[in-house]
Amino acid sequence: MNAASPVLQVTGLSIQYGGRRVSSLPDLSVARGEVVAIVGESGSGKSTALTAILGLLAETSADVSGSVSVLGTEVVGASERTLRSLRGSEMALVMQSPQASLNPTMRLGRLIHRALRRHGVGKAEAAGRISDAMTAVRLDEQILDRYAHEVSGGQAQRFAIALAVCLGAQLIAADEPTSALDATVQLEVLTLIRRLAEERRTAWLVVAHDLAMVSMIADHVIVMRDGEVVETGPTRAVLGDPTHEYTRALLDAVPTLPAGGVGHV
Amino acid sequence: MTTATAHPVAVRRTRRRSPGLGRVLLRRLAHAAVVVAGVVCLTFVIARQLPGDEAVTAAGARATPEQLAAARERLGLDDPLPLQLWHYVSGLARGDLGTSLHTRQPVVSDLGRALPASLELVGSAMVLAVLIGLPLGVIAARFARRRTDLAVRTGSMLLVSVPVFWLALAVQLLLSTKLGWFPVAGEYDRVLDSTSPLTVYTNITAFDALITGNWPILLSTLHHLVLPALVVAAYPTGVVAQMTRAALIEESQQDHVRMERALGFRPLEILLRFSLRPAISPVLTLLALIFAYTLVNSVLVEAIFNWPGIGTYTADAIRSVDTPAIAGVTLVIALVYVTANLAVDLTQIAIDPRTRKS
Amino acid sequence: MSEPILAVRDITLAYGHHVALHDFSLVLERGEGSVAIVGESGSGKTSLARAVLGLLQPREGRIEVDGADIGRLRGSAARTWRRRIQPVFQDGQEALDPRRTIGATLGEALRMAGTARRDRPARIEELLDEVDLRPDLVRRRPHELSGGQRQRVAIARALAASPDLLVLDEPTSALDVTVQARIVALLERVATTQQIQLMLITHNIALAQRLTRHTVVLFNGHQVEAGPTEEILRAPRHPYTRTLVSSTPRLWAPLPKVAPAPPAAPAGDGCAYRSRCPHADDACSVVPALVGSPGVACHHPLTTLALDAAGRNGSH
Amino acid sequence: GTTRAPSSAGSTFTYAFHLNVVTEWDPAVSYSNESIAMANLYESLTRYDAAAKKVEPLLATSWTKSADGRRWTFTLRDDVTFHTGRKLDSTAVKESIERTKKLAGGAAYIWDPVSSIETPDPTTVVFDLAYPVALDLVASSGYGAYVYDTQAAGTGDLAAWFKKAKDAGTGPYTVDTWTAGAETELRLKAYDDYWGGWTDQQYRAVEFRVTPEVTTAWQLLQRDDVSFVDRLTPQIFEQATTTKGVGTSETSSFQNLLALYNTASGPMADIRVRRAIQMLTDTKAIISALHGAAAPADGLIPPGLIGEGDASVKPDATVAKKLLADAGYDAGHPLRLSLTYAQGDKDQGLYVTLLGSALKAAGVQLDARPMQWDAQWTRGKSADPSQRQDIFVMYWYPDYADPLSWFANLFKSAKDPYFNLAYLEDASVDASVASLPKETAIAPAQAARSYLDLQRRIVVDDAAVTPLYLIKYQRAYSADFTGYVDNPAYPNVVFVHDLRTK
Amino acid sequence: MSTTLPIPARRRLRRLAGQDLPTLLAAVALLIVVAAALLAPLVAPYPADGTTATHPAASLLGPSGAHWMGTDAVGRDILTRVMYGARTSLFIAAAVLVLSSTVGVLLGCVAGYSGGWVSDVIMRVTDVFLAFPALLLSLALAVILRPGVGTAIIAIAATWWPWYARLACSAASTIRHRAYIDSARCLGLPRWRIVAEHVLPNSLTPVIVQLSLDAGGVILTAAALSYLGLGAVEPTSEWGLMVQQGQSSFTTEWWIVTFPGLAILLTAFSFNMLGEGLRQALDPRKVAR
Ligand SMILES: Nc1ncnc2c1ncn2[C@@H]1O[C@H](COP(=O)(O)OP(=O)(O)OP(=O)(O)O)[C@@H](O)[C@H]1O
Ligand SMILES: Nc1ncnc2c1ncn2[C@@H]1O[C@H](COP(=O)(O)OP(=O)(O)OP(=O)(O)O)[C@@H](O)[C@H]1O
Ligand SMILES: [Mg+2]
Ligand SMILES: [Mg+2]
Repeated sequence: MNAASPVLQVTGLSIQYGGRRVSSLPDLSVARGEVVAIVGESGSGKSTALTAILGLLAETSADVSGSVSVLGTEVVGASERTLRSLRGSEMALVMQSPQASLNPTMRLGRLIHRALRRHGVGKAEAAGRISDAMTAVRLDEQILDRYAHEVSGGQAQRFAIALAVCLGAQLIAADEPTSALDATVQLEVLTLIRRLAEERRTAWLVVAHDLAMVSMIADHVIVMRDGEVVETGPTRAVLGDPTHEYTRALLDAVPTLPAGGVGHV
Repeated sequence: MTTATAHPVAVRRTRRRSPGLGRVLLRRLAHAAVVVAGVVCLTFVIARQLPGDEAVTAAGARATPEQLAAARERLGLDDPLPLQLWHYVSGLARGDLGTSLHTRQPVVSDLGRALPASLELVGSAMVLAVLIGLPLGVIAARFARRRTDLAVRTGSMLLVSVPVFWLALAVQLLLSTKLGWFPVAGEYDRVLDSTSPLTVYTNITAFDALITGNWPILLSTLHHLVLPALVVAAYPTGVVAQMTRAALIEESQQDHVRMERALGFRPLEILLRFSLRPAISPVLTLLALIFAYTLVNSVLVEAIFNWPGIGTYTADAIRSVDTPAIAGVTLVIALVYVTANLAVDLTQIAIDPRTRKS
Repeated sequence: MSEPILAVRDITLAYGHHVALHDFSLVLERGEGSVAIVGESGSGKTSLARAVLGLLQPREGRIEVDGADIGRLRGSAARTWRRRIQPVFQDGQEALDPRRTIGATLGEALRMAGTARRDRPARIEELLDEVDLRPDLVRRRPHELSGGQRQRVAIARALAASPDLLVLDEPTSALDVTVQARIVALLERVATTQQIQLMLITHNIALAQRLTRHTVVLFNGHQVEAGPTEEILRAPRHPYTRTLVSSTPRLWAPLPKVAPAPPAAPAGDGCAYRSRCPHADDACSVVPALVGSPGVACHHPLTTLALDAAGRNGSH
Repeated sequence: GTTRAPSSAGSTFTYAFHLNVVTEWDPAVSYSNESIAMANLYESLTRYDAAAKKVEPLLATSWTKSADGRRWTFTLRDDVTFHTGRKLDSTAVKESIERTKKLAGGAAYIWDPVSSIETPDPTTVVFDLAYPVALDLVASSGYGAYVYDTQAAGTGDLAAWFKKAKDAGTGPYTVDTWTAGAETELRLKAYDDYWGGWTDQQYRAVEFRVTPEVTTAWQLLQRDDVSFVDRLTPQIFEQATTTKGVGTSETSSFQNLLALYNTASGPMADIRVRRAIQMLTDTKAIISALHGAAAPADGLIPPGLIGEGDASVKPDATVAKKLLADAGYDAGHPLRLSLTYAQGDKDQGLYVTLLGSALKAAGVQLDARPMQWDAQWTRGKSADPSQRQDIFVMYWYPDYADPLSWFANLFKSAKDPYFNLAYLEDASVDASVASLPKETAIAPAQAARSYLDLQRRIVVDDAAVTPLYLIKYQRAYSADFTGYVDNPAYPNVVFVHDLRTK
Repeated sequence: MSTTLPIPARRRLRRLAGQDLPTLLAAVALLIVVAAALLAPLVAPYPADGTTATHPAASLLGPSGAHWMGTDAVGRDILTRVMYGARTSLFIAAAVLVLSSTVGVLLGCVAGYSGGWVSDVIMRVTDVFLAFPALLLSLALAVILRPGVGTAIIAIAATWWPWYARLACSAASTIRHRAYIDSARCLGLPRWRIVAEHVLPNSLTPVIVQLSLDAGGVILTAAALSYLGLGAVEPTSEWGLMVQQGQSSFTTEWWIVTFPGLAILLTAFSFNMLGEGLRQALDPRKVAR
C-alpha cells in the first residue's frame, strides 16, 4: 500500500436511528502518522461516527450509509468475517473509561495473549510483540499479572493502547481517551498518542471535547454539531481562526489558563 | 481501597492488602453462624407452639394415660421452656438432635441416611441444570431476540412453571411404564446387592460405587437416577437458562465487550470466554438459593420415585408431627442453605477478581 | 468580631481503616471570598465536602459554622445550620429525585426553609428566574431536562434554602463546554448578587481561577499547599502543584515530554508525594507540616528560581 | 466402610409397603407398622382365623378353660426352638408374657386380667385371671402376645439387644438386614429349624420396600419388581383384577370409620339433631364414591367378629329436616356444626365433603377441620366442653379379634374423656360393657346377643355415632405364588411361610 | 455517559405489546384466567360444584359433552372446579404478594437506607427466614392455625417477604448514595421523611417487576402446599388440592390430575412470561442500546 494513501477514507457517511440522522461525516481521511480530532458537544454524533467507522454498528438497529474504507477495505456493509479480519490488526478502539473497557475477570497478560492468538500470532512471537508494545507505552511488564481493577486509570488506558499497538493496528480510534483521567495523567496519555503517531506512524482518530487539549495534539479537527460537520480543517486554521460561529462559541467557553503561564515559556 | 488513584504506588498497596480474604471469610462465617442460631431458635419456638402433644406421637395413637405421662416425663415436656431450649441446644452441641418420634431412631442417624440420598438426587439435578441450562442460556444470549432465543425463553419458562409433582407422575408413566426406558423407582437394582455388594462410605450410592469401582451398582444407580433427577432439575434448569441469558445480555452491554469485539473476537467466543465469567455471579447466587429450595421441594418428588431422601423423611415427619425430626430437617436445610451460600461466595471470589476487594 | 463562617479544625476523615483526609484545617471568614479545593482523583476533596455538609462525621477534629460545632447541634439548631450550607453535586441527574417534578423538588426545599405553602409557587418562579430557567419547567421531571438545566435546578434548590455557603463538588465536569461556561457565569453572578460564598471542589484549575480567591491543594489526603489562587497559579511552591498547573491543557501549548509517573517504592510514612517527587530525599521521610502564608507542606519548596529551572526541565 | 450384606440366595418375597416398616424391635412393646414383619418373626400361642371366626392353635396345640372362665390351661408344642437356639417351653412363655406385662408398653394391657401364670410342666402353662375373659382370643392378638426368648441377650439388657435390630422369636423367618430409612428397609431370611418345616416352594427371604406412592407401587408390581402391594386405589385395583400375571384379593377389614357425635354439649346434645345428622348421612353414597375401597358397616362390629348384626339408621332427608325444625333450627336460626378429621386422609375427606354438601342442602353449615391426630385428640379431650367438636371422625379397630374394644374405649362413660369422644353417659351401656368380657369367656352365644343389643342402643337409641363404612383391603400381588389369605385380624400381614411359589 | 433519555414506561409498554408476541400471548392467557375466575359463577357449567355440591352418582366420569373435563370422585364437574380454582389461586397470589411486598419493602428500605447495624440486624433476620424452609413454616402454621387458604397465605408470605426485603435493601442501599438523598439531608429532612418520600418510591421499580415474576411462583407454592394437605381444604376449589386428590388415579382417571395441573402450568407460565416481558420493557438499558 502506498504510504501516501490514507489509512482511513470516509465519504458520505451517514448514520440514522429510526429515520433520524444522528451523525454524518461527508468527507474525512486520516493518513499515517496523523492525529485527527472530532470535537463537538454531547449528542452531536461523535461517538456514533466513530463506532460506525469501526463497523461496530452492524448488529444494531442503526442504518449506516456511505463509504468507510480502512486500508482499502470497505467497512460499510462488510461481512462479519471481513470486519473481524480488520478489527484489532488494522483498526483498534480505545474507550473513555479505561478500566470498564478491560475484562474484569481476566489478567491483562492473558487478554493480550488471547488477542494475539486470535490474530494468528504464535507463542514465541507474541512474547516479543508484547514486550515491544509495553515498552512503547512505557508500561512495566509486571502489570500483565494484574486485573483491570488493580491498575490505575492511566495505566489501563496505556494498556488499551498497547493492545492496539501490539496487534499492529494502523488506525486507532479513541473515544474521549483522557476525559476520565486526572489532569497529570491525561497529559501522559496525550503525549503517548502524539509520540506513537510520530514514531510508529499510527493514524489516530480521537474524539474530544476539550479544545485546549485538541490544540495540543491534533493535526486536523472536525467540529460537529447535531450530527452535522460544521467546520473542518487543519487545527491551526480551525481553532486559530474559526469561521463558524459555533466553533467560536466552543472556543470562548473553554475555561482555560492563559497560554504560557507558569512553567511554560 | 484506593483504586482510582492514578499512580502505581497505591496499586501496590492494594495488592498487598488484598489477603483481607481471611477477614471476609470470617465475617461470612459469623453471619452464617448467626443465621443458623436464628433458625435454631425459631424452629424451637415454632415446635413448642405446635398444639397437641408430642407425647401422644411418642407413645402412640392409642396410648393409655399412664403411657402418656411416662412419655412426657421421658421427653422432658414438663420442664420449663428455657430449660427445654437449653437441653435442645446443648444436645445440638453434642451432635444430638434428639430421637425421631416416628422412626424411633436418633434424628442424626436418620438424617445421615436421608441427607446423602437427597444430596445425590438434588446434586445431580443441579449438575444437570447447569449442564443443560447454561448452554441454553448462552445460545439464547447469542441469538438474542431471534427465534432461537424465543424458543429457549419459552421452554425455560415452561420448565419453571410446571408443577413438579405433576411432571413426576407424567414422566414416570410415560418413560418407565409405557416406554420402559427407565426403572420406575428406587435407588438401584437390589439384585446387585447379592452379586456385587456395595461398600458404604458416604451413603451417597453413586459416589460409593464409583470410589470402590463397583460398576454394576454405579450403572444401575445412574440409570435409576435419570428420571427423578430430570424432574427435580426442571425448575433449576429453567432458572439457570434464564439467568444466564439475562446476565450475558446485560454483560454484552458493558464497555469491555465492545472492546473485545473491536479486537476481532467472535461473538460466541466473547460470550464464552469473556462475558460468561463476569456474568456468572448472579447465576451462582441463585443456584445456592435454589439448592436449598429444591432440597425441600424434593418432598414432592422423592415419594413418587421411592427415593429414601430427606423429602420422604420430611413428609413422614410432617404427617406424624414429629417435632425432633422436623427441627432436625429445618436445621439441616438451613445449614445447607448457609453452606451453599458460603460456597457460592467463595466461588465468586475465585471466579471474579473484583469480589476480592472486601 | 464575627465568627468565621466556616472553620474546619484539624479534622481527619476515614472510611474504616482508610484515611481519606489527614489533619486538615481551613478557616473561611465571612466576606472573605470563595475557596477552591483542588487535587487529583481520590485526594479527599469529596470527603471534605461531605464532612462540611455534615454528611460524614470526622474521626477527629471538629467543624464549626459560625462558631458552633456542627457535630453537637441537635434538633432545630441542627436544621438551621444545615440550611446555611447547601450542596451542588457533580451530576444533576443524580442530584434530583427522578420521580419528582422540578416543582416538587423546589417546593420541598422551600418547605424545609420555612416558606409558607401559599408563597411557594411565587418563590419557585423567582428561583427559576434566578437560574435562567423558564417557569413552565416546574411540571417536568429530571429526565426531561438537559444536563445544564438539571444543574440549574440543583443550584435553584440550593438557593431556596438561602444559604451562606455553597459547596460545589465538580459542578460542571459532567457538562458540555458551552454549557459549563454558562453555569460558571451563573455561579459567579449568584455569588456576588446573593452574597454567597463558595467552596468549589474541582480538579480544573482554570475553574478555580475564575471563581475563587483562595485555593487549597490536596494530594493523597494531605493538604500540600494553600494560599491566594492567583499566587498559587503564578508561583506554585509545592512540586505537585507545579505539575498540576503545568499539566492543565492550554490552547497552543506544546506537549511536554512528560514521562509516566515513575513506579516508585511505596510512600510509607513520609511525605505523601515522596514517591513521585523529583526532589525527594531522606528529609522527606517525615510528614511535612503546612508552613508559611501562603502555606506549603514541603521540605523542599520551590523558589521562583528553582521553579523556572524545573519548569523548563519538565516541559522540554 | 461397611459392606451391605448380600441378600440370601433363592427366591425373595418383596413387600411394597407404603410407610416405614420398623419403629420398634421389642416384641413386648411393638404396636405399630412393624407388625407386618413381626408376624413373620414371632408367633403367639394362638391365631385367629377370621374366615372361620375361630381361634386356631399355633404355639399352643390345645387349651381348656374353667367353668367360671378364670383359669386357662394351654398345652404347648414341644418341637419349637427360638432363633436363639433355646427350646420353647412353658417357662419361656411365662417369662415373655410377664416381661410384656411388666413393661406395660404397646398393647400389654391385653394381659391385664392375668393375675398369675403357672408352669406345672414344660408343655403346660396355666393362667389365673382376676376376671373372666376369652384368653384364647387375647393370646391371638397381633400386638403384645408374642412369645419370645427373654434370655436372648444373656445377662445383658434385652431391650438394648432388641434395639440392634435383633429378633428372638420362633417364627419362620429371622432378621437378615435392617437399614432404617433405606428404600429396602428390611430383609428377612429363612429360619432353617422352623418347626413348620420348609419345602422347595417357599420363599426363603422376605424384603420390605418402602413405596409411598400407590401408582409407583403398582408400576413396580407390573414390572415384577415387587411381589405384593398392600394398598391400591379402587381404580387401580380394578385394573389389577384384569391384569395378567397379577393376583388380587379384596377383604373387608376390622377397621371402621366412625363419626362420633357430641352427646354432652353443643347443639348435638339434643338427640333430635344427632338423629337428623344420622339421617342426612348417606353411607351408601359414601361407599359408592369410594369405588370399592369401603364395605358397608351396618353396625359398630365388623363382620367376622362376635356380635355383628344390623344396627343402622336409614337415611331420610325429610325426616331429618323435620327433626331439625323440631329442634328449633331453620333458615332464621341456622345450625352450625364443627367437625374434626384426620388431615391428609383422602377417604375421610371424601366423607366430609359429601356430608358438608348434604348438610348444606338441609340448611346446616358444617365447619370441617382437618387436623393432625394428636391435635384433634387433644381438642376432643379438652376439659372445657366448649372447646370440643360436635363431630369427631376417627377409625377404630380391635387389637385382637374381639369387639369389646369399641365399647370399652369409645362409649363407656368416663369423668375425663379419653377415647370416649361421643362423651356418652348411659348407665345401661356401662353395665353391659362391664358384663360382656365374662359373657364372651363363658357364654359366647349370649355375648353375641348382648353385643347386638348394645350396638342398637348406642347407634339407634342414643344416636351417639354413625358407623360410616368398613375399610376394604385391596391387595395386588404377583401371580408367582398361591396361598395368600388376607386375615383382617392381622392387618396388612402376609404370612409368607404359608405361600407356595409356582 | 448515557445519552439517552429514559422513555416513559407507558410508551415502552405499548412498544412491548407490538414487539413481543409471547408476552402478549401470556397477557391474553392471563386475561382469560382472570375472566374465568371473575365470571366463574356465571359461565361455569355447574356453578354449585365449585363450592359445596356433590353428585356421588356421577363420580369419575371421563371427559364428555356434559363434562368437558370429566368429574371427580364425588361427581363434581372438573371444568367448573378449575374455574373456581382460578379464583382461589389468583386470590392467594394477590394476597401473598401484597403482604410480603409491603413488609419486605418497608424493612428492606429501612435496612438499605440506614446501613450499619440496623441493616445488619434486619438482614440477618431476613436471612433466617430465607434459610427457614417454606414448607416447614407452612406446616407449623397449618397446625397452629388450621389448614386453609388464609393459613397458606400467611405461611407463604412469611417465607416470601425476605426476597423483597433483599431486593428493596439493595435498591435502597444504592439510592442511599445518590446525591439527591444527600441534598435532602442537607435541607434538614428528617430520616423517616427521606425514607418515605425518596428512598421508598425509588426502590419500587425492581420490586414491581419481581411481583409479576413471583405470582407464578406463589401459585405453584400454594398448589404444593395444598398438595401436601397444608393449604386449601375441601370443599374449596384449589388446583393443587385437585391434583392431590386425583394423583393416585393418574394411571386410571388421568383427567382429574391433568386439567388442574395444566391450569397451574398455564397460569404460572403466563405470569412468568409477563414478568419477564415487563422486566425487559421497563429496563431502561434496553432502550439505551
Ligand atoms: N442506539 C441508539 N438509538 C437511538 N439513538 C441513538 C442511539 N445511539 C445514539 N443515539 C443518538 O445519537 C446521537 C449521537 O450520539 P453520540 O453518542 O454519537 O454523541 P456524542 O457526540 O458521542 O456525545 P457524547 O459527547 O455525550 O459522548 C444522540 O442524540 C443519541 O441520542
Ligand atoms: N464510601 C467510601 N468508602 C471507602 N472509601 C472511600 C469512600 N469514599 C471515598 N473513599 C476513599 O477515600 C479517598 C478520598 O475519596 P474522595 O471521594 O474524597 O476523593 P476525591 O478527591 O473527591 O476524588 P474524585 O476527584 O475522584 O472525586 C479515596 O481514596 C477513596 O477511595
Ligand atoms: Mg460520545
Ligand atoms: Mg470527588
